[in-house]
Amino acid sequence: MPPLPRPARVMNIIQAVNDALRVEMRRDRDVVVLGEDVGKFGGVFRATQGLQEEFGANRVIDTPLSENGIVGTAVGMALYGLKPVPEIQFADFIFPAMDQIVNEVAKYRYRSGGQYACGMVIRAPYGGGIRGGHYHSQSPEAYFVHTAGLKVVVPATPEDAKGLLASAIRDPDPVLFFEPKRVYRAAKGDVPEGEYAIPIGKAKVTRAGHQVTLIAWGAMWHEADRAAREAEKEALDVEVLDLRSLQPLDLDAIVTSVNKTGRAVIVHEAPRTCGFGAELTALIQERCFLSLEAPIARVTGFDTPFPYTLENEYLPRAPRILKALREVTRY
Amino acid sequence: MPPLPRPARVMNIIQAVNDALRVEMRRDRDVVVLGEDVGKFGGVFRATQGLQEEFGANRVIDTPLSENGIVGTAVGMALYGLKPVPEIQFADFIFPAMDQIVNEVAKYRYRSGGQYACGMVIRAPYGGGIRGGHYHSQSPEAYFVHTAGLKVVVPATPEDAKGLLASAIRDPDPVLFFEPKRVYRAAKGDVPEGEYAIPIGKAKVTRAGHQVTLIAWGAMWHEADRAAREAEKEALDVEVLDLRSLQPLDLDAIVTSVNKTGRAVIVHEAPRTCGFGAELTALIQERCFLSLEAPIARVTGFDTPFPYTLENEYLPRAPRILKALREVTRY
Amino acid sequence: MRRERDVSPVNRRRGGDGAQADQARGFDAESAFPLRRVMRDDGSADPADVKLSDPELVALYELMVLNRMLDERMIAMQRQGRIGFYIGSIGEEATILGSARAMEPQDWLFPSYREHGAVLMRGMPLETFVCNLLGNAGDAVLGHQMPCHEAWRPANFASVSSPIATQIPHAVGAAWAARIKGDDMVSLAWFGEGATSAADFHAGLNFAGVHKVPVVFLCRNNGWAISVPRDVQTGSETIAQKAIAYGIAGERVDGNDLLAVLDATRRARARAAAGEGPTLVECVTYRLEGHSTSDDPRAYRPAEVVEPWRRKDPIARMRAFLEKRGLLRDADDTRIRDAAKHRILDAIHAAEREPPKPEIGTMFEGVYAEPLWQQREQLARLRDELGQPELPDDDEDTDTALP
Amino acid sequence: MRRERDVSPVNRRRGGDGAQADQARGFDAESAFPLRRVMRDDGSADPADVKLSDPELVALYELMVLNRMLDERMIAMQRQGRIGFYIGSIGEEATILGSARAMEPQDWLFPSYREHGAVLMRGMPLETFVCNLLGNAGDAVLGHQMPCHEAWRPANFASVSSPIATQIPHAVGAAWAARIKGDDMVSLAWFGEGATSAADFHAGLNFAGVHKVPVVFLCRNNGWAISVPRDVQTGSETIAQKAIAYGIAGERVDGNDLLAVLDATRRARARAAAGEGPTLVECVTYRLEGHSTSDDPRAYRPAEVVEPWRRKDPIARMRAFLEKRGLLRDADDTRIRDAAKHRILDAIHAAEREPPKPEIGTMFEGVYAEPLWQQREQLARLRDELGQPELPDDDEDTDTALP
Ligand SMILES: Cc1ncc(C[n+]2csc(CCOP(=O)(O)OP(=O)(O)O)c2C)c(N)n1
Ligand SMILES: Cc1ncc(C[n+]2csc(CCOP(=O)(O)OP(=O)(O)O)c2C)c(N)n1
Ligand SMILES: [Mg+2]
Ligand SMILES: [Mg+2]
Repeated sequence: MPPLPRPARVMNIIQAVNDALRVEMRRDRDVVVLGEDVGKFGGVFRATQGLQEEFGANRVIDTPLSENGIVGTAVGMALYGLKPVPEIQFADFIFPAMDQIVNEVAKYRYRSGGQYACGMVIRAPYGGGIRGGHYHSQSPEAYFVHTAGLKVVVPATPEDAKGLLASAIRDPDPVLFFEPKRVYRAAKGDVPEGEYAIPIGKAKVTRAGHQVTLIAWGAMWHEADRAAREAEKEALDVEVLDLRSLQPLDLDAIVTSVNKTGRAVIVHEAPRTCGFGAELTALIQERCFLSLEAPIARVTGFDTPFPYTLENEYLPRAPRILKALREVTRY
Repeated sequence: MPPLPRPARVMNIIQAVNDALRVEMRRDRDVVVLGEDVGKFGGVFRATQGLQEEFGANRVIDTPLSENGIVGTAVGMALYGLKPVPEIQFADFIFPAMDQIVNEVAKYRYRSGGQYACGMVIRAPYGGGIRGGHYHSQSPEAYFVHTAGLKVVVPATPEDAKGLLASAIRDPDPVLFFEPKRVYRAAKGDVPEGEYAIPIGKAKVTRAGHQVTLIAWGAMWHEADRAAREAEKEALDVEVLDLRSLQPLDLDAIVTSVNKTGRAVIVHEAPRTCGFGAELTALIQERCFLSLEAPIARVTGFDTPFPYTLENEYLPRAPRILKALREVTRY
Repeated sequence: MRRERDVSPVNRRRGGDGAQADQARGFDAESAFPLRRVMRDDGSADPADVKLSDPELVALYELMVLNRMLDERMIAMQRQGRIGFYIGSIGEEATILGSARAMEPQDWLFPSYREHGAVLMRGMPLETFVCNLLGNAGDAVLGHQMPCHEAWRPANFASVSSPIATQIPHAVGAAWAARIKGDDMVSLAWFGEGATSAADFHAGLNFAGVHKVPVVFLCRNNGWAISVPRDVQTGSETIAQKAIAYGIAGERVDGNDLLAVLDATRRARARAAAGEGPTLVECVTYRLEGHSTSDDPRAYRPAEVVEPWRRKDPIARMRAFLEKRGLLRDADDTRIRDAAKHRILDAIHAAEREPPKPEIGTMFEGVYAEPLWQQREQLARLRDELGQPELPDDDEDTDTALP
Repeated sequence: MRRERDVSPVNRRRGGDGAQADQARGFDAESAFPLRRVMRDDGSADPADVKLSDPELVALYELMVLNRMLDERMIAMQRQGRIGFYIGSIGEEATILGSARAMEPQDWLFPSYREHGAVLMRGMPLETFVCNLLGNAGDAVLGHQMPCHEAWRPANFASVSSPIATQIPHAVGAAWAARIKGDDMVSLAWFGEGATSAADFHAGLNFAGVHKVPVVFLCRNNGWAISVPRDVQTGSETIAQKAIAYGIAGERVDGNDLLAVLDATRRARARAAAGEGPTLVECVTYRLEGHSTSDDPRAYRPAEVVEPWRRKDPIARMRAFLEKRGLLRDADDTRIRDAAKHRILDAIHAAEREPPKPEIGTMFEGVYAEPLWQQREQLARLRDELGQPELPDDDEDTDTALP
């Protein structure tokens, strides 16, 4: 990767999210943040820390405990011309807001024939790995990818967290922004200072290879990367894609890679059945049918709620990914 | 099909649903029905007509306008030992109950280590074709198939509506029972009288063929059937599967058929991206990779909300299915 | 301002018991939220209570008549199969128009699905409204929604949604946004008494109560939620008293008294604008007809219970009021009705001249600001498919009408 | 039964204004829902108000002590890394144990996540509870849930869920089911004041109000929802007054007064059992510690605001009460604390002897009554995979603690 064109600072993902919010709020007075505990406390993960001090309680709002209220209120704000960034404390708690998201946020522009727009960024920490059991570990991205009208973005690194969140805030459409809390603090890296945006909808080839394409996003990208590094020791040459955005989807990048490798393994934490891996599989076999030399494999969470004690067994970690890589290449 | 073993009566789907509810309520005093307008009125589609007269307002309950209240109350009833059959007036209005369904109904047995069971049947008319626009036409089955802990059943015919609903009511697990309202009255057929149950989890080969497997469920099975009949005129020999149950899924039936035909077309009304067709495609290419002679095709609703005026253009009707059948067989 | 006891059967006390007395000592719904009226049943009113000019009063009456005649005509058109569906406001015109009239032009209005009179009052062309009913090429929402699901940005009239109560937090958010931006704007949300059971009612009023958001919550308590009567909807004696749960102001008015509704909404707007927070205004009115054209109320509601309410018709009351003030004579009324009829017929004719279907590409418009590759691909393929000879239309397969 | 003004800072009136006076004439929260107490601050009480026998009173005190010491020990264990998480009830013992004590054995209890004292009172072995904290092979919920998310069927104690307020309609449904079956059963739902903002609170109380379901809604108003103070949660002066929105009974009691809580809950249970419908009981108490072991309240709550509440400690009050009645001397208290300590230590030791992880197959148990092919296949493959040499554990990758 070429050197970054501007001063950068080492940040973790929480700091990068915080920085993106701060920079975008300075840039655009219409950006407001709302949610449970986001104000004075700065969020239970501290992602909004210091924002209320800087921007006031008018723009960084502590709400009552009601996710439908948070998103429903954000709709009204968006219609009137603000750019709300509601936080759902954990992605697991997004479901009380499901009606507002599926039936209102996603459809408002469409149903008004384009008279109104409903741009907002719904941020939520998602995924397992912090010993949170099934109410602090869910990965609900597929529900939202299935809902036309929404964009779904999932960064894996601090730089992407900042750049993609900034773009999401500037985007005219509603964006679900899922933050991989498992690596909230563990993933560290250089992040450009000041205004910085990365276009939504471009996957990143984080490792070039020619034998098999390994597709992941969010926290699982780290496992995928780890598995690819292990695979190298076995002389297995893996190309790794970090999708970064599930909707819009960078299908070209996927098709290009799979047409080259002829094999694909997809990793996600969410339960397998009807997860986003299913859609990717369907698209790949539609577009790369004649290139495919093995069935596309999915390494995913199981079709169970997310367990507490056995979470390391549940998560599709590197060893399971590695096994799938071997199977797919030996097919 | 062999002649039915018992006296049968011609019914449409609404009558079959009504009959199943009545028979099961007679059979088991613990079965109760609750929902908006289900009591005195008998439901806006009249599916619960006459039940309050027969079983009283104690067992056929008109509730306030709150889907989370309906499902949440049903959870308590189920825990205590009743078998509630909540009605959601339209599947489009299930989202206010999403948290109760995803986080409570689906997880209650699991999270209590099996100490409690939460069996219930959530009935909802679903799908387009009645000029209902995007709030009276949605097909949300994929959201629920993605949620471990739930079963999802979708009948296409009156006989199945009765037999499967009876089984759903007797099932120990929570079942989402989506009724194809487009053919609520149009689909007519012989339905056995009295107690009658069809096991959940068995697909039905409604037409044998050897060139291509056509998979559908609910209202779209009727379009699939129509397309298959049209295809016959073109000497295209189509095997049609009515899935009837999406979870549990009769994967054996699918694999057997596709291994024979080498080709598959899947039809559903829901938007394509992350619809259940994606999962079916993923499973088929996993299990039938070496038999496949063409990419699996999906003929589905578009990635938009369900439109009002252009609903006939939106729905994956027979002509679109036929085109896909031709393409897949000529691949 | 008179206060009378509400004797509506649907708002009757649901049985007294010891617990109730114990419950809220000192709280009595009737005295806390008396039913406010301006016009007596016979249309007489204390002149001091009338705060509109004579031409304004007549103009409101004209709108009431237009609204009623539009509903009647559209119900007939639906029966003739010329439109697919209709949902109107027969009996609730005073509630809808009185409250709409109290708001300022810069205010935002969040409708449920019966407030067509309000959007017309604020300038939506009647022809455009009829195009929405037809879902044709002239429809401002591109045929995307069912009839009666209009949106009209020029009047700050939000988009009608079928899911009940969702507009309530939207109204809160918009008003909050205006306050953040420093704009003098109050928003108003309309909803039925059935909507008060929904999650979004609770969230909206609670958020607004905590943050003193400048919003007016206007409940059309029309006695019914489809087949469910008011007393099966909630155990509270009045809807207004639900304000207490949120620490906000509440009022209860005769919803068939346009002047009382106007006054109450003006008071509520003034409170909101003054930073005193939201008000829940309960307008006690009645749904005289079926829920919508898909409904047949005979299945759950005997005609007798409706009868007393027919005698309280808000348009008759307004007419009597104007007559008593010498503002309306029989001839005027005939003229007003004729004018309304012609406006409606003209609008229908103009609307029916538009192509019956929007262009196929509109189906993919507005899902996102710019279509993604999925929408582009799917549209391209659909255009291709439609170029092919179609199988005969199979509409005969389906006979289920929308309820 | 004394009534005193609530002077808690979090329940203070949020500014008076004209609108408020206009709002609910005749309604005054303080007089409608006076704060009921039995014990004075110094522990003295009118003997006529004490409705338990001496041994019962002492037993309740013993439980309070056990509950407190358990919480303290478990918070320490979490700091030592021996359990992953803990959420307790320090300061709220009177509310939880007083209300639990008012219910009958056949009643069903629907906890939020602080009512561990209640399930222990009803017979869950302490060792089994500790196994839940460890998520080990002895955990009655198979390690499926986080610590403090117990369920205990033998005591009709429902399963703790993290999502706020979901248990409220469950309590309604269970009580309704009992009535349908003709059983004499009243259910009770516990929840915090933050939960009153949630959709399921609204639905549960409304359904119960319409159908007079025999249920007790017990709100632990502990002043905080994580970092959000009571007056940012809702604009109403009291939680009890929310009962008015549903036409149900409401009561407000000093939640640090075990006898007052017990009395109020008994009255509520009696009302419910008599067919008079549900009651919303607000117990005014205080969360003396962080929200959970993941929380650090210093980030949002100065120590000073907690101080006055430390002086109202419910255990100290109960102790003073017992001392005044001659039921407790210093030596007794020492004995009680020693006994509690040993019970806790024994339970920990016993629990820690269980295998630290449930068998791998348990991960797929209870998703359905019988596993589907997906669970069977996935388990088989996992067993196969685990047979393979594992890569080194990568837990060092992740350092995010649960808030
Ligand atoms: C969330 C949701 N649930 C159910 C429905 C079906 N439905 C449409 S209108 C209606 C009754 C609404 O009653 P009310 O709020 O009193 O309004 P009214 O029709 O009387 O004006 C119902 C149940 C819906 N539209 N949305
Ligand atoms: C639906 C939902 N949203 C958010 C959360 C995160 N959360 C956990 S506890 C809590 C505060 C609850 O406050 P309260 O109801 O007063 O109960 P307390 O903790 O004070 O006993 C929040 C916001 C959650 N668990 N569920
Ligand atoms: Mg109504
Ligand atoms: Mg609290």
